[in-house]
Amino acid sequence: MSDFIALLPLLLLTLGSLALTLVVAFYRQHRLTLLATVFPLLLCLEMIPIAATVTPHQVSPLLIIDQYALFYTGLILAAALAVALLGYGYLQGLGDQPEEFYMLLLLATLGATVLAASNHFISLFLGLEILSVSLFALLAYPRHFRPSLEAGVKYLILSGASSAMLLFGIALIYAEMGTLEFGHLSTLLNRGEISSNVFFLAGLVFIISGLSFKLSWVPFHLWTPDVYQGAPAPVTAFLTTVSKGAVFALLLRFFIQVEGDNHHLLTVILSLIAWLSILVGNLLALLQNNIKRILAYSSIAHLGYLLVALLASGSLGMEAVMFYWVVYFIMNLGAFGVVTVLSSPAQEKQNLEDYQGLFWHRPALAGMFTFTLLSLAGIPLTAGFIGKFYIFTASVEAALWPLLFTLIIGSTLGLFYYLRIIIALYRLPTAEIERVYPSTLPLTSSLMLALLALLLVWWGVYPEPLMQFIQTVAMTLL
Amino acid sequence: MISIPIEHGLYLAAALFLLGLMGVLVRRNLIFMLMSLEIMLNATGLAFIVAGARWGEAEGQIFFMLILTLAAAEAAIGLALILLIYRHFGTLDADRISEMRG
Amino acid sequence: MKTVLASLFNILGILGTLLTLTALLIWIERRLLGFWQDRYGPNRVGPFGILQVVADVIKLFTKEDWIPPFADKGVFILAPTVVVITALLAFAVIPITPDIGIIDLNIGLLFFLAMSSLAVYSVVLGGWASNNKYSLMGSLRAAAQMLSYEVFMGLSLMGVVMLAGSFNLREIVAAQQGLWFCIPQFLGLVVFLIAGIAEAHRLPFDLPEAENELVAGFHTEYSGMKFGLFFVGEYLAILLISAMIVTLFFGGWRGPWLPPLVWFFIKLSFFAFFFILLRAALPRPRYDQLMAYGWKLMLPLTLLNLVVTGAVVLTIEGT
Amino acid sequence: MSLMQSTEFWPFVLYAGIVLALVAGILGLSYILGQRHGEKATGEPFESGIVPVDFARLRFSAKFYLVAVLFVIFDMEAVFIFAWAVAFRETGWIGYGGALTFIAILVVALIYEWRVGALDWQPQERKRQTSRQL
Amino acid sequence: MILIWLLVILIVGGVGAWVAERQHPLWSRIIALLALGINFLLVAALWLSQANPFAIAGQGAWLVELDWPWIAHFGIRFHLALDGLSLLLVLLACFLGLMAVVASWTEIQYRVGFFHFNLLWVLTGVIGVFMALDLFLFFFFWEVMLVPMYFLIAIWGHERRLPAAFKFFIFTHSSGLMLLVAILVLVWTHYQHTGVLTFDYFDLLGASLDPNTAFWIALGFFIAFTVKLPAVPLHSWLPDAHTQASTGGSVILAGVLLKTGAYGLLRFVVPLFPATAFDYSPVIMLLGVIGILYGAVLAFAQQDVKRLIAYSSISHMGFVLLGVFAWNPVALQGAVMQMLAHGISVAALFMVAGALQERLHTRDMGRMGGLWSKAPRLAAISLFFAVAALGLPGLANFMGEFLVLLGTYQVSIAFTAAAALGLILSVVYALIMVQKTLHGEAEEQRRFADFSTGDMAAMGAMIFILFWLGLYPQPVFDMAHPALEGLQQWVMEPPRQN
Repeated sequence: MSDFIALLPLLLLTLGSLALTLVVAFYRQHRLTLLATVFPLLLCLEMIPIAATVTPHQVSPLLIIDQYALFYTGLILAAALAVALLGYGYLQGLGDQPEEFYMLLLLATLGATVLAASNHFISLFLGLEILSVSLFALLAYPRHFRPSLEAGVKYLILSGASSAMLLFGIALIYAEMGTLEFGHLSTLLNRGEISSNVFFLAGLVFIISGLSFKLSWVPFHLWTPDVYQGAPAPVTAFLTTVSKGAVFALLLRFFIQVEGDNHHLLTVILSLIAWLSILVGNLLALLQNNIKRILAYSSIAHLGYLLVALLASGSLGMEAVMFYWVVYFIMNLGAFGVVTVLSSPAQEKQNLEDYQGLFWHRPALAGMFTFTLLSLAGIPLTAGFIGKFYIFTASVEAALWPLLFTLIIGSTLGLFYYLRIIIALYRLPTAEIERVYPSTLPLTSSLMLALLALLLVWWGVYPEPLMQFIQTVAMTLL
Repeated sequence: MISIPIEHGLYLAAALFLLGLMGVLVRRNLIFMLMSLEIMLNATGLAFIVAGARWGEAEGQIFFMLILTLAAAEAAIGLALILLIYRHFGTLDADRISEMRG
Repeated sequence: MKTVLASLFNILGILGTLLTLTALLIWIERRLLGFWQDRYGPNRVGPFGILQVVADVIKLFTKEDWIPPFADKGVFILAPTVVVITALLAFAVIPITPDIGIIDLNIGLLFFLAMSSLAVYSVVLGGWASNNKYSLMGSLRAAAQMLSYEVFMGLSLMGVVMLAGSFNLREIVAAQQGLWFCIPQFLGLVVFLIAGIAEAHRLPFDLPEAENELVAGFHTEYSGMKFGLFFVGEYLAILLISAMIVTLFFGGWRGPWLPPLVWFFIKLSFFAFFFILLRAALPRPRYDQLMAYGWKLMLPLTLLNLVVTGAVVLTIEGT
Repeated sequence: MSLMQSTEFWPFVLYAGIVLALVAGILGLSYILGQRHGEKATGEPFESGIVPVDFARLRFSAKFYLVAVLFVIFDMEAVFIFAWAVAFRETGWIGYGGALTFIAILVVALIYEWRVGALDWQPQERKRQTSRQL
Repeated sequence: MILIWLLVILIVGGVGAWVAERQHPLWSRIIALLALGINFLLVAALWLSQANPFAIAGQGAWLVELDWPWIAHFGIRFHLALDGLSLLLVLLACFLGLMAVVASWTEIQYRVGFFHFNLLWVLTGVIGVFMALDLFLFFFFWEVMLVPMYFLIAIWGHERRLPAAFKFFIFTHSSGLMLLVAILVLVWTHYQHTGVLTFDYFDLLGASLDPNTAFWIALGFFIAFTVKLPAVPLHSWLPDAHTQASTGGSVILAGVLLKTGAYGLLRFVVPLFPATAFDYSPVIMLLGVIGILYGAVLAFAQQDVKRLIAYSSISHMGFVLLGVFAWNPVALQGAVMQMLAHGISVAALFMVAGALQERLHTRDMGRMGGLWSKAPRLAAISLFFAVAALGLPGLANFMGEFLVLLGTYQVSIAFTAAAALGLILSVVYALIMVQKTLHGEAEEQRRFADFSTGDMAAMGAMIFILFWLGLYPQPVFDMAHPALEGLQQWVMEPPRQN
């Protein structure tokens, strides 16, 4: 019985996506579809506290429902909710069949939640692939537009290759260790005799490479800008938050279980990746003129920051990771949310010129965007600052000086391109811009953006409650 | 039954995997890239079968079935996408459909 | 323990019998059709025209071995062989009597399914390699039809597998000691029967080669013995499906008084004749009806069959 | 009644070899025995006597792709049911529940495809009546 | 509670000014004036409410304090307090804020509400910096200043405003990150020694650090503050930012923002790391002297009047650096006085420059000239502030520079001499400015408006203050004294005499 209680969010999400499928099959209507998407998501969010009463709970060897998993589940569900609400207006511009988008969205969310709760390679694989396969379709969803198709097929092939790498790594580890359970793996590792084995290490490297791809860490980042640019804006929002968040949650759990900080090779590789991601992400972002590409590179850099927090390990590192994820979700949903509400599938507003003088037309929207960008840059009064502060603190505690130094350089470089966007927002508008903005925003999108902005401020000024909460969650993981 | 050392199986899988990887990296035709992808996935499937055989557990085979499913799903979506791409771009050359630059 | 000699005898016997039966079946079909349609059928060559088939074979062998210059030669030659080879190989797992049978695979059923899946290639490759519009259309139709019906052909047999608890055809026959599976798995039988006809693209499901729209469908460009192989393959498929039905649903060789081999042949003949009767009696459906029939009726029925079978078995056995 | 418990593999290999040889023999024989012609229209594709237009590589309906994709997906699903079917006595009611869920999901997908029209092959399919207000 | 009100009034005022623009731009200006005025009066009242406002000594350094829990997880508290030093600087900030509003009255005609919003929020950050006693909170306000200031430059600045704003932001933010890391290392070292996780100023004052760590932490603090100050190698953002900002922006930037750097040095660098500070004080004082001379020489070479003033700022802030690291009562008083005097005079100079630019549409001194004939009031006031800037005895600037030199003399004669040379140079550039703008032939014969009464009132207030500080500085000394004394008690060893 407690199995069921623990699984409630996941089960309801599954049921919800089935129900949504039927709804779409019988009453094809956009607004109704949105409702049928939002309702199960809200319901699942409601279930999280109930599921939390039985944590930690291992459901079969595959899934573990603990506070950590529920934390990410909540985050993912909320992000999916935001994407659905933000995407509503965007999809109205699609012309035909916007409904399946929501089905795929729910499925991808389901995959992400499975990933967050998985404690076993099989559930890892299942979650990851439910997520990825849904994403392929989501990315190419506006199927009459060439950029989407290009993005979809690029992601499909590269993501497929990375999945194969991940799988090969798992196979190697399985061949060597004879188990697919993280927990069992760690007990085997604690005996200490196998960890230097070539197959095992190769497997580990393969796994890290595969996951790095999904997290678009350098040097596995090459797909990122193109896919971000070509994908429909709400999907980009989803990709950058939910997909990466879930994979990272999994990686962190895996890292803790195999006690990654004891594997020198692993930490060296990850440090190198973090170092490269921060620098390359920030440097390449400087060269872009396309907002989605800028945000793509910025997300590479931010994932690098998160990796620094992961490497800092310890309870503070874990807290920093979780806090930063919350902030990262809000910031990126906000940023891509703005892009989403201004765009339609036929006309993605993504060039810097499209945003020139936005402030003088839509001050609230531009203000919100500014705020989000400042948060991405880590300026005080925004939650992004607290997040960065957390990471700084964690890396000071762990004495990761070179990485810390890289963080500073990265943050400074980051300013250049965030400020470029902000400047564009406040420039005097060019004449033709006025007519290309949508006349009104859908209520759902406006409310969602306002909420995101509010959260950024609230947690930027008074983060204590969130910190307390995250601390209790992090305690259960370690 | 004849028993084959586990390493041989893994080496074979690794060779296949590399073959597929090279295909993905080198080929420029989307169909071939997709096929190379399937080769990679099947190579991992083989690796799982070998590994499962070593431990005498069904997990390897279960994983193989799951991988097959993934391969099928990926092929399904991949082919649909390729079809659309052919319709819109008139080519399957990966370099020529790559229009985004930055 | 059987001796090597017995095995050899088995192999050659089965192969020879199969080929003979195929030839016989062709003759029987023409005679039966003639009978039902109130005409004679072949009656000149040999007694009752029984040597007609031999004459046909000789004719086919001496026809021009034509490979169209516009065809993909390798594939063009390969395609007709596939259908014959897969059908013949599939027979290897069928237990004809307790003593006769080529191999006792514990995944016998899966092997059969695999072979019947491969048969699709024959049609697709043949049609594609011919480089002819009729051929291509026919082969596409055939592929779509066979694929559609293949989905639930496998599933329809899972009821049998659940009852027997094995993929091994001998064990399945053994499990039918008390009760032939045609009773508890009647639905499965019906579905499998229909799927089998579609797989063999026999009338009334011969849309891929529908003469009046597609000339001869995927084998429009084939002639001589390559056409002969397609032709033989079709009759082998009839025999194969009949044999599978007998094995899976009608207790294989089981039966009172008569020896197992005789029982097996009686049952086999019954179904072979049944297929011929179907050809004579039924009209050809429209293509969209055919596809809809498969996906919208047969597949749900199959799934229902599985669910019910599972529930019933678990309830009865009380596990 | 004794079961033939031969798990030996060689008879099958032999059988397969004979089958291959047989088929090759038939083709070879027909190649040797066959006649040769070289007339004017021998090298033309058969199109009921009409001179062919265009190549045979025509673009055909996407339905065919669709059915292939559906097949791939459903056939993979079938594999899982196969696995359950052979082991369903061991897994008992729990396994049954799992399979039931699996089949239910399958059915939902099927219903969806049905409603969406993926299973319809009528050439002039009447348009779906569902409203699609934007 | 008064401390939180100081912040809240500005924050709310800022939002109010932005919103009020919809009614009429005038409302924005009035709201900004009101908010700053109320703040100014509140602080002034606080000063006057002391038992003996002009003889404050002996009461303990801290006048008001506010200590709320904030982020308990990191031991961060919302800790504000005001001592004499802070009070003077807050007062200065509010006053110059008022001046900036006045200076923008006619100049800013574009997005007036948003301008005042940014103005008030910069001042919020500045005042917060002056009051914060929690290092995290300090950093928080330190960074809060940046964004609105950035907007002030980037939106309402002159022709090359974007690069200038960029440069400003990058310099200050990246140095700010070093500050953050330094703070964190300090806090963490303290945590490892004592097991107490706190960002509180007082707790950290006594932190025991090994010299090596202390050096690196101190360096982080030092760089952040000297960028703002600015000291010579890190000054290159300043001329651009000052030149390109609008008048109001320049007033805030030069008059107030630079003081936060000096304040940081005074409040944090030396007391937290006395040993390190004094080990390196000769080097730092050398930097100060270089700044004085370098600023003066470059000011001398400018054609652009605002650029000239900007370089003169570098020169003047060099005195502050010198005074702080001389670290004796006289020098410290001098530094404080120099901060106030420079704040007022440079603000006034920028206002004059702004007025000139508004009228002549150029900042090129080569194209000015003959102001005496055209706008006598403007010219007179320009002359006054130019003279004030060059340190005419009797005015505040002289008092500040003189005290700094006096204090430095006790430490190093060589530095004193060199700094005094800077004074002479300042005479040269100030007179050149006067010469080029006021005298000579007017290029255009078209007359233009002289200072209005409102302008004159503002200018008059500043003139008054400069006179007051120059002639009767005792109240300021009294005010600052306990605070400086309090700071000095943390210094273990006196600066080396050489």
